[in-house]
Amino acid sequence: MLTMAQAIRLALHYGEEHLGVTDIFGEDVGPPLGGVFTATQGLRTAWNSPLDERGIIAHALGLALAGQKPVCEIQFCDYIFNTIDLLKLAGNTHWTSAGQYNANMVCMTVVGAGIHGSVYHSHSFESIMAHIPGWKIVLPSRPIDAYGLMISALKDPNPVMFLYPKALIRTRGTEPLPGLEGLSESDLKKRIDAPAGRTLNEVAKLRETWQPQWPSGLTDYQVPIGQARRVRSGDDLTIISYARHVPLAELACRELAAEGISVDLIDLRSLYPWDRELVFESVSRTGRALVINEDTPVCNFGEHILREITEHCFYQLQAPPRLLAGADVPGIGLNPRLENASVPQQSDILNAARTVAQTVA
Amino acid sequence: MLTMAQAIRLALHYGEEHLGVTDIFGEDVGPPLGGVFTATQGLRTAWNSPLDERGIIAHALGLALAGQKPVCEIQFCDYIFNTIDLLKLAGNTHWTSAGQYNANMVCMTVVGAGIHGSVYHSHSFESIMAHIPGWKIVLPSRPIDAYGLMISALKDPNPVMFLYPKALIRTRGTEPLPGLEGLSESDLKKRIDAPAGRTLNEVAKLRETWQPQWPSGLTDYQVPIGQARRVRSGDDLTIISYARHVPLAELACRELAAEGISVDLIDLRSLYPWDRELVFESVSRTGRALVINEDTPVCNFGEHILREITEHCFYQLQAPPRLLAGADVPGIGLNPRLENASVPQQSDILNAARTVAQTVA
Amino acid sequence: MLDSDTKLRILRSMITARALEERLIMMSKSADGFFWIGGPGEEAFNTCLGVLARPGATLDHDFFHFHYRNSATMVAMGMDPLDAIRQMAVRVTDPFTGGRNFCGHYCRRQWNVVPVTSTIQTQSAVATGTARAQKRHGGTGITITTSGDAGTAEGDFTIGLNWSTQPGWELPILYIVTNNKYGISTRYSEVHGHSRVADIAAGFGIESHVVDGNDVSASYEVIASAMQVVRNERRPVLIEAFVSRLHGHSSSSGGNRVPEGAEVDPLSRYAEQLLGEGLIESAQFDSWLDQERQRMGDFLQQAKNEPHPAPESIYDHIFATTEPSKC
Amino acid sequence: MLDSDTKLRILRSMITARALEERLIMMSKSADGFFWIGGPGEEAFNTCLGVLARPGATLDHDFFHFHYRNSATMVAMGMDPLDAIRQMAVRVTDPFTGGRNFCGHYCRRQWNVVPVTSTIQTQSAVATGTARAQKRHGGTGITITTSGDAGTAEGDFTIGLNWSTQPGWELPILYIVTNNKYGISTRYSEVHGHSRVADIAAGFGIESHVVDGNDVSASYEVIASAMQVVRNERRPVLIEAFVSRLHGHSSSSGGNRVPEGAEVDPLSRYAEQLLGEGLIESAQFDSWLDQERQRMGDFLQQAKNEPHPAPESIYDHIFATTEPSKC
Ligand SMILES: Cc1ncc(C[n+]2csc(CCOP(=O)(O)OP(=O)(O)O)c2C)c(N)n1
Ligand SMILES: Cc1ncc(C[n+]2csc(CCOP(=O)(O)OP(=O)(O)O)c2C)c(N)n1
Ligand SMILES: [Mg+2]
Ligand SMILES: [Mg+2]
Repeated sequence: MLTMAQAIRLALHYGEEHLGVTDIFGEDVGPPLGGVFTATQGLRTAWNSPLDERGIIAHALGLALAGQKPVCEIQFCDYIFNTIDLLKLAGNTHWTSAGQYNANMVCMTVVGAGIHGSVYHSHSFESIMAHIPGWKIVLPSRPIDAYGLMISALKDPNPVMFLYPKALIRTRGTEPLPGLEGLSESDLKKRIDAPAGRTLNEVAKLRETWQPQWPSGLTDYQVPIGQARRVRSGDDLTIISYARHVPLAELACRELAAEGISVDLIDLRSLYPWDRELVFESVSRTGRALVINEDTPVCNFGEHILREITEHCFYQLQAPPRLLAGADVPGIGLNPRLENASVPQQSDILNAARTVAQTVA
Repeated sequence: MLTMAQAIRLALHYGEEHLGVTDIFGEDVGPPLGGVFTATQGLRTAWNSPLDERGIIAHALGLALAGQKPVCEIQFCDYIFNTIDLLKLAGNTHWTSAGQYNANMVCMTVVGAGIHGSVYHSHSFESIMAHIPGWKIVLPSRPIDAYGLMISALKDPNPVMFLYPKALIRTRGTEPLPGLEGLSESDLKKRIDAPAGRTLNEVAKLRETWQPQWPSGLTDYQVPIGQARRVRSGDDLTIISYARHVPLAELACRELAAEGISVDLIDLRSLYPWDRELVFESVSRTGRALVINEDTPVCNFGEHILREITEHCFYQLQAPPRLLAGADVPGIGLNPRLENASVPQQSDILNAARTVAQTVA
Repeated sequence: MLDSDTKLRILRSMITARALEERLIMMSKSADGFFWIGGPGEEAFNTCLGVLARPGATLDHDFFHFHYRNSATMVAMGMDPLDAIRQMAVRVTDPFTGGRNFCGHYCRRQWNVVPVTSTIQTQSAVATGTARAQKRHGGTGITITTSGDAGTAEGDFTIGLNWSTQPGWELPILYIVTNNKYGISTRYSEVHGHSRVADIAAGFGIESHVVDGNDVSASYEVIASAMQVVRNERRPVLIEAFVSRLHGHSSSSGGNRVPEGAEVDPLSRYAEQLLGEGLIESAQFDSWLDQERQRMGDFLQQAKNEPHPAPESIYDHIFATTEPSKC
Repeated sequence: MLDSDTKLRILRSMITARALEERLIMMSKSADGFFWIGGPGEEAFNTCLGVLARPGATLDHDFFHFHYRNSATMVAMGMDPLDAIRQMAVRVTDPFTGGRNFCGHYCRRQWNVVPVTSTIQTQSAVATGTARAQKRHGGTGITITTSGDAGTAEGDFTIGLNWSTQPGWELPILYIVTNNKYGISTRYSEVHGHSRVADIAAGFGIESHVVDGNDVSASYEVIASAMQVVRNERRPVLIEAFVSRLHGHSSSSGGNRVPEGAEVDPLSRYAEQLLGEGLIESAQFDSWLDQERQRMGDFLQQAKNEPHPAPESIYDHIFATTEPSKC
């Protein structure tokens, strides 16, 4: 099965060939590297930008205003925070122009901890991003969703923020990509992973002549923006999560099941808009809700979900709904003891789930 | 009684003379203008910066690292969004340096709608700001609180974001400033308001020789950061608000009282840290909570308060707690019909309060 | 050298622009509008820019990333001043923003006028995107961006310069800085160590010109020749134009009239020149100006009869539902 | 001209710095550390910088806003390499960040070394603040800031230049750009239209110098003379130093070794020079290097025996409770 990096690459390739993508750019996005996480290797329209996030977002907006379809990358979401004003501009372009222009662009960036990234390669961005009107926001936890959400993002005429969890980029999915069911892992790798080398010069040399062998059969398989996925069904507790904490929560659910707690686990996948119907239906049924993410807790996106849940499912709630989020600290420390204490771990999920599931008034 | 602009000016003057303030700077902050909202007129250490918000925040941080005590201004919070990365740096300086450095700085900026400010002079900033760890955040609704919070901010060794509501800058308070009880409005104006002129040249000329006559008797009156104010006491409903919506809510409370709904109205004044004790005490008693502000609703600071309320007062809640916030739109339209539909009005407050107060399970 | 027809056309366009600004200012003082910001004092330069520009809706046309003082350019490009008055009157008929944004915040897709944004100087960086599309497309369409002097202190100014000089991707951008020597109340000379903004462009290897923006002939010539370079050589050029700020920064800055005579009025100056050349007569000029003032008054009456946007329309145009038509 | 003592001091400091980097790289490949980034290839220039700098805790001392490749500067200023190894080993004894941040992210208040931030180039703008304090204070203390070449594309680079040239407030800043011709995988020449970063400084009226940063004598001289100008004339100067990047960008970038001989090794080059001058003998050099390598290995053993930070310590130092002591 393919990795998330491969899935994104394939979707972008499909976008270049079939959906009018004109530019895929950002720091080290073009050859020879093809992105620090390899997501843009071998793409026809990929190019390297100057080291300048403000320039990247502004340039993408300008391209969109000129009717192009750009995909820009911010190398780490940790470095997107100098562009919030520009993201706001992109988000208000359609509205402020009373419908004349749309900022038809996709911005992609990796989020979250889990790779010993220390203070500046562990940030989350979804909470601040969700506060910026005019954008749609997606955040897959599986390769197949990454593909389907990217296709949807490219088809959407609005600015879409494509976040993806850096800790899961190399994890292989368990679902085959529609159209590529016959292709083996190693075949795919041989076809679309750029050749490695021991030195940058060697890498550059090897890749100068390298051409990816894009598999045929790619489809416009979409995950509609706004549609969550029920990962597991259960009756005692609803866990709402996304990104890196979906697989973690899934593991926890197995353990909880053994303890007799049956969890309805929802992977949101889209954060704006998000799947209110599925969440409300579930919480109304279980009466108990736990939201899990790793962003810092004040004005956390989970608080938005919880506010909506409390408003809509108040009379069904049997225990205080809870947020399990990152610690309220200015950074993720590099030492693993610090990182583990700062973002929810398996044991934190189990404890929080037990608390919410077992509270009796 | 004095205005908020005067209160801030007096507090900054006190800071220059007694609290070691070394620099008060920003766009048009120095002479001749003394700030587009007059808050920095006549101050000894005030100077004009280049038109460059990133430079302003970075410079303030640098001054703080060198042991100075800077107060910088961003002319409108609408223009602070290109500096979020720098605000994050200021907020993590103490932590990342393991306690070696502190970013001993104050940043002030006006927030909110209410002056026909259109798309770019009506933004709120508290929700994104509250998501940035390492800062304290204050937001007064009255001149006296503005004074007391500014003194507290200047005494605090940490970065403090001093937000103030642009719609209330010229409103006179009803409480005299400690130490200035004897001074009449017109005397104060004569002493500390810079002379006006018909042209910029005239203004500049007049002010070249002008010196404020700072009143003696100023004290270090403080409003402790983190301490809310109970504006009215009541038993049926808790309204938690701040800034421009405090006086609006106060008016609404009178009307509600006439209808037989008695409201506990809390002006938070500090958003980080905020007064959890007072809020929880009140909501535990009333069983009903309404948070009012004008920021957009997704990842709104009110959702943070509501999440905490729901967690801590769950079993006392008698109705779904509610958020009355700005509309989820990319901007505030200039036409008053648009602005009024976008930020909570008096009638919205009444409706929301009635709903929360009268809901029965 | 400008021919007589063009001279007259420029003069009349300047008159219209001035009369429009006067009306907008009056509206900001009456109950007919709110905040005013605009370009009285920049008519000479900005009119020439509009006369020489090529508005339209394709990559072969020019793209405009304007400062908020470009009314004269819009007028010269053919804008009906009624539309600007509608915007000032915040009517739903404001074709630029539907009553949502301040005056001077133009946006017209048919002319490639992208939204004027209040965020100072972001346009310098955004402009590189439309220019890249034009560079790739070929042809002679260019991107034009204007800004004030103070705003060049923002990093976005040099970001634009840098992105438009990428090797192999030198971009067809005409950068214009209208230097009125002030940012609100702060003098250029107080916060800029370099006496010419143009010097900064030179550091990036960008050709630059300085011009007296109150001089129609000089402005016309420098714009025309710069445009020729940008159009044909597909590389950036910067013009720094020194202009007046006849009504101060805006309606809300302390003391907004400048003292009589303290700054050159480009309109009177040009009128006097054409009088001297015998191209117009004094009475003619006065009557043109009167007519335009009258017309703006009539437009206001018309705009006032047009509907306000509906409260619930705040939810319109948050998200587009279809792809935009291609350039 | 450097005297023999200084030459030997520089060489030995370079050896220490190299041995330290080698050890840090090894740690990034073993279980003893995580991500590595640092400065092998920059020892010649960075050591001279450290030798000439004046670390200390007052405004009369220099302030340092470092790039993440300044280990050699820290070593030359007297840093015990053990401290860098503690940081790489993420021990609580890491005196810079307490096991919180990456290697190379120094911070030492006693030396005015402000926190190295991962956010590329923000230091250029922040540096203006410490420099303003020094300008006001008087004396000869200066602010020194270093960065890479690619990072100069950020607006913050010119923001720094602009703020350090305000009329009457020209700031005592020594800007240093170590140009290794790459930002991670992207060649300087691919994304910069100006062949010298120094050209940009010139646009702001800032004196600038270009130097071969692999040449000790040239680097020493240009730093010494630039410092003299900055210290005494209280105005900014920029040095662009061309340096090598001997171990690629970092431990995590694809292909991080450069091919043998593709880039100048400043350490071997300097050793050969001093051999040629008869100042050292080959065996002496080898034994110094061996000793230092051995010492770094011992340091690692020591660091490994030191405690990890406690999980609950993440809540320490979020807010300061007392005012910092004044500079
Ligand atoms: C990013 C940003 N910061 C601050 C402001 C507030 N502001 C509006 S106009 C202005 C001065 C602009 O001066 P300049 O660039 O010289 O243009 P001018 O108005 O003189 O034409 C300022 C500070 C803004 N609109 N945007
Ligand atoms: C603002 C920001 N954007 C992106 C990055 C990711 N990043 C780390 S180092 C680097 C390249 C820096 O190149 P250069 O400035 O030349 O310094 P060098 O590493 O070559 O010394 C990038 C893109 C970052 N750390 N900060
Ligand atoms: Mg100006
Ligand atoms: Mg480099």
